[in-house]
Amino acid sequence: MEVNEQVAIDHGLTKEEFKKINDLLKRTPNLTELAIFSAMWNEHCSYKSSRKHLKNLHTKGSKVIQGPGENAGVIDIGDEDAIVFKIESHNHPSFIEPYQGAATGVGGIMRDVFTMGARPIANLNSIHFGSTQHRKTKNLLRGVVKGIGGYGNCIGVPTIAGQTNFDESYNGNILVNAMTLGLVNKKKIFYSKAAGLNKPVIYVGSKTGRDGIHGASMASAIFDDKIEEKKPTVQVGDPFTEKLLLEACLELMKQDSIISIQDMGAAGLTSSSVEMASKGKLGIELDLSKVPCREDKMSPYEIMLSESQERMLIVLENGKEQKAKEIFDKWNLDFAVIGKTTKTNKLELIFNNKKVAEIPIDFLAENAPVYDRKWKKSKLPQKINYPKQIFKSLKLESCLLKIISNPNICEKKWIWEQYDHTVMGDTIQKPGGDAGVVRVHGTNKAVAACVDSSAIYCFAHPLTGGKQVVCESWRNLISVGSKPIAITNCLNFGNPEKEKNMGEFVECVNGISEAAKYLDYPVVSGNVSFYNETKDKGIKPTPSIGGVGLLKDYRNMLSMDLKKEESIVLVIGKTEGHLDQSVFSRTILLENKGPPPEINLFNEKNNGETVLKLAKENYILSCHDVSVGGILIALSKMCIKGNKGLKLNSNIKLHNKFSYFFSEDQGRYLIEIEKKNLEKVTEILKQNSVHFEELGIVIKDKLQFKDELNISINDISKKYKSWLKDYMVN
Amino acid sequence: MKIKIIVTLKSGVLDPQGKAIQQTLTGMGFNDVKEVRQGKYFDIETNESDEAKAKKNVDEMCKKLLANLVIEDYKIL
Amino acid sequence: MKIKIIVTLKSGVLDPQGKAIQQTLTGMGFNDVKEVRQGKYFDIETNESDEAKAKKNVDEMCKKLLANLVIEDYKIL
Amino acid sequence: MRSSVIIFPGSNCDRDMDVALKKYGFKNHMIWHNDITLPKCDLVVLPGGFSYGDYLRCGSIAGKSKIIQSVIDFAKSGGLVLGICNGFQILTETGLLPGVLQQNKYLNFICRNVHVKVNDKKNKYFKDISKDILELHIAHNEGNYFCSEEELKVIEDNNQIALTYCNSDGSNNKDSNPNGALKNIAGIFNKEKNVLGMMPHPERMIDKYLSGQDGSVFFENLIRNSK
Ligand SMILES: Nc1ncnc2c1ncn2[C@@H]1O[C@H](COP(=O)(O)OP(=O)(O)O)[C@@H](O)[C@H]1O
Ligand SMILES: [Mg+2]
Repeated sequence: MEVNEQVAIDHGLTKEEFKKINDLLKRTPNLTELAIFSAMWNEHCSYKSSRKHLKNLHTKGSKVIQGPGENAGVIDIGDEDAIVFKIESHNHPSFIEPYQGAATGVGGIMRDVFTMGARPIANLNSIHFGSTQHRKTKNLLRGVVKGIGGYGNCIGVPTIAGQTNFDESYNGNILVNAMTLGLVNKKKIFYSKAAGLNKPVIYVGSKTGRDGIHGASMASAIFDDKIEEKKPTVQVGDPFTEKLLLEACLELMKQDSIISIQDMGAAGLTSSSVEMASKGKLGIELDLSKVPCREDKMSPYEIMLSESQERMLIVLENGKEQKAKEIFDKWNLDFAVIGKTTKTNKLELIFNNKKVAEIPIDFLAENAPVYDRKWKKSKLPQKINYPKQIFKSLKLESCLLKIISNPNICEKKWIWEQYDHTVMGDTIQKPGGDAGVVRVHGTNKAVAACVDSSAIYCFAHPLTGGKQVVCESWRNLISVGSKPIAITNCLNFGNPEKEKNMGEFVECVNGISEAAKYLDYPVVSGNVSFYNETKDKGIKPTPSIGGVGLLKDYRNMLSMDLKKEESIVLVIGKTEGHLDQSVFSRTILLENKGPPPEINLFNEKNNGETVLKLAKENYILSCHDVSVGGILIALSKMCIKGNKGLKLNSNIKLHNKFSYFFSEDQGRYLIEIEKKNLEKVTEILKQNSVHFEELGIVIKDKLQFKDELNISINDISKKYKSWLKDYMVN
Repeated sequence: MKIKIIVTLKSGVLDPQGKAIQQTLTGMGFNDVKEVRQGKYFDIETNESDEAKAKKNVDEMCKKLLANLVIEDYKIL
Repeated sequence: MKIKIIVTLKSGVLDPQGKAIQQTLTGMGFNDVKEVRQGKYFDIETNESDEAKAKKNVDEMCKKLLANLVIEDYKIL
Repeated sequence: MRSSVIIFPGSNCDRDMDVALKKYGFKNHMIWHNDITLPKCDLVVLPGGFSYGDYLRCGSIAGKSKIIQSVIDFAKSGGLVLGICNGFQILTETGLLPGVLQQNKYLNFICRNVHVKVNDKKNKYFKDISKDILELHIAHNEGNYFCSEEELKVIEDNNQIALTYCNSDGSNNKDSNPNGALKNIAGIFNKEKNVLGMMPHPERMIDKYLSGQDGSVFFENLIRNSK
């Protein structure tokens, strides 16, 4: 096939990019070379629209061992231990084939983590679907959950937390973000940077098939009516093989023979080989005839672009091939020496003894285009003035029941019961709490993790929204008694070529960065997913933040279930009554305008750190952050989980009971403390200038407030627990 | 009447089960086995007595539910 | 040569998946569907070129691995 | 007391089982599926997981692995063989235990705590156990026990039903059956009661920070009885 401008465009390149390739090479590329350029210059691999702004992210901190730029980020958790973690999107494939798309998403992120020498110890997921009324939603949800479970359960890594959201902006474009945490010895971390000349390049894992050819470009393509034609590019996951690959890689890593290792993710052999060479400032020569193929007559083009799963590329020390091969033989996996590192600084491909491609590595990596796309700043919307009379006809009880059974608030047990969350025998906080917690095997330490997003806030005001997600993640970690250490982020946005979408991206990133910096909660890894758009309709800006925190002693973990009758519940942080963008406003007042709640980073940090201080002194019986839905929802969840009730103080200072109970002001926590400790706790709070109020006292089985609310926890619980199950079963 | 359907993975789509079965068979001494591909089989009992109509219905069921045309093909026997 | 096999659940053995599919089909408006039973299908590619021999081999594979005779029957097509 | 845990490709509760056995005093060895002989031991455990990815039928391919003949011989000679979850599935596939484990009735993987009732104490696994009802954890997609009517009669006549799913008060009914298992069966013995297969994972409940502690009750009793 003759390569011309049209062929380049069909490969997702622009005219200008094609011209640049010709100029760089000083010739027209052949088809294989063009395909390699298209894969490497694709948004997914090159970050061409985002790179400029990602540089602004706050990525430094005393606990950071490895920030963005590697397969995953690495943080220090004391002793010899480090946690490797990252989140990644698999949105487009999951929309096309929910089971396989989600499954391979989980598989991919786990490979990113064990590539670095870490054994995965926990999985999380953030999933967003269209309106619950939309005809596709149920099947997509069912398929995605089965896919996530199918892969993670089979490998034997517990899925300990996650987040599920519904919003009509995802009707044509669901989000599936998968996150993995791995545990590694600090001194035994593996990187992707190749080093040394004439080192053997090894291919291990599954055979290469024609799966997912052009998957990377699909990940960056807008869906259109031709979506059906793009279907055959979906890959099939094989968790069984991945489990073998995991064990084999970890076994090989115990020997000192790996120089560098890289999983084959998007753009398969192309991006893995180019990245290794580029980081090592080396060349790489591959003989594609040696690549283990599943199908007959695969061409160099197909071999280079295949996205078959469960494969790795390794640069080994000379002379270690035989020993390495023995390990992969034992695990019944393919092993082939397919090339070597060279000093040419070029990617050179041989096939049937002929050179089929020759491209300087720089052209693919450093010279990849970077765009400074135009973007539009968002104005902070005007606050809504709610006329007093609209609250008149409302009853607390019916508002509470309506909100607690809202799809975005109700219990997600139907989902997480399908995930094995206890395998590996170290899960001490299961899904359903503020964050999942797993022990560091064989030690007293534990790691907490959560994943959050708040597209509603980000849509209303991206800068505030960006800050808010980071703060929410920080609060969730504090609520289980862990000290937040670092985050990973998955930035799901629409089409960056549109100024509005690009603006949302830029401002969310700035918001994330500002909060991360203030809280000393750096970003160590992440992923960008643009073009989440179908037929011109884009998603709400949805950065998902994955947070990781540390508990020095797992026995000090906090949970949200109320523990003891007669104890006292305090709300930490000030309730201003901000209703705009709250679930209450949107579902009860049917108002979706206005600014998101403000973020005060000083209070956020101070409140959080003070809660941790109280926890350290063992004053806290239970703890929960106040998030969407407001105080009354947060309280209800604590009651339901602990199977206890609460009598709210009748003298709470209220401007308006609805705005007090349902506003979504930030930086707040509910803590349960023993009556006898009230004085000491109060003192600590005052010393630290933390605003707090006494909310009420724990009672048997009812939620009571004056004569306005008197409802059994059982009734609230039924509403909370039944919505999703009923929706999925019927 | 009964209609039988076979749903198979498209050629080229990875079949992890088939691969594992083939390896096991070889391990058990069935050395002649070159490849195994696994698919699904459905027996559909319908009240529709007109065969042509029944098959047309089943064809629609395959398209809408029984097969995932992204990765599978189907055949009505 | 290629040998095709169908493995089905013995009648009387509950088939929850089949039942769920039947319910879904009914829910989708396919009202004529009385029962759905799901089974497995295998395509075995063997180097044995003698059909009788190949089938004999496959028969043994079914007995030893491909079907669980406690609940399943098989048929070599 | 010496135990052996067999590792199949795709096993994933092998480490958890190793930790639990050691915690309660077993000297445990991990055995690779390709080995042909078992070391001398008192208990062989087939752990949970997804041996061979659960491909074809759960446990079917592991049932053909090299080590299995030794496990069968060991069982036939009266040795204790315990299969948890996928291990249970393997035991039925090898014929050491009757019946099969089909897909859960509601077709979803289930991970949660359940209660099970100990139905027979005249055996080495449950003799003198301090509780009749245990709270244990299940995590499986194929735990729906099934066998023919004739077989069920034999099983019942021999008191081979080891554990049944129940409510916290011990009553068995449909609501306490998480997966549709025949007669709420959560675990069964072979005729001689030296082979036990069960869906619940006691090894995930061995300290109070985990899902519960009734796994400890199980293991403490097991080591006492195997002495
Ligand atoms: N997709 C999912 N996977 C695993 N756990 C989930 C998923 N969705 C929700 N959860 C769990 O449900 C719980 C409630 O989530 P969320 O409503 O975001 O809590 P909150 O706002 O109270 O912190 C969390 O503990 C979370 O781990
Ligand atoms: Mg929370």
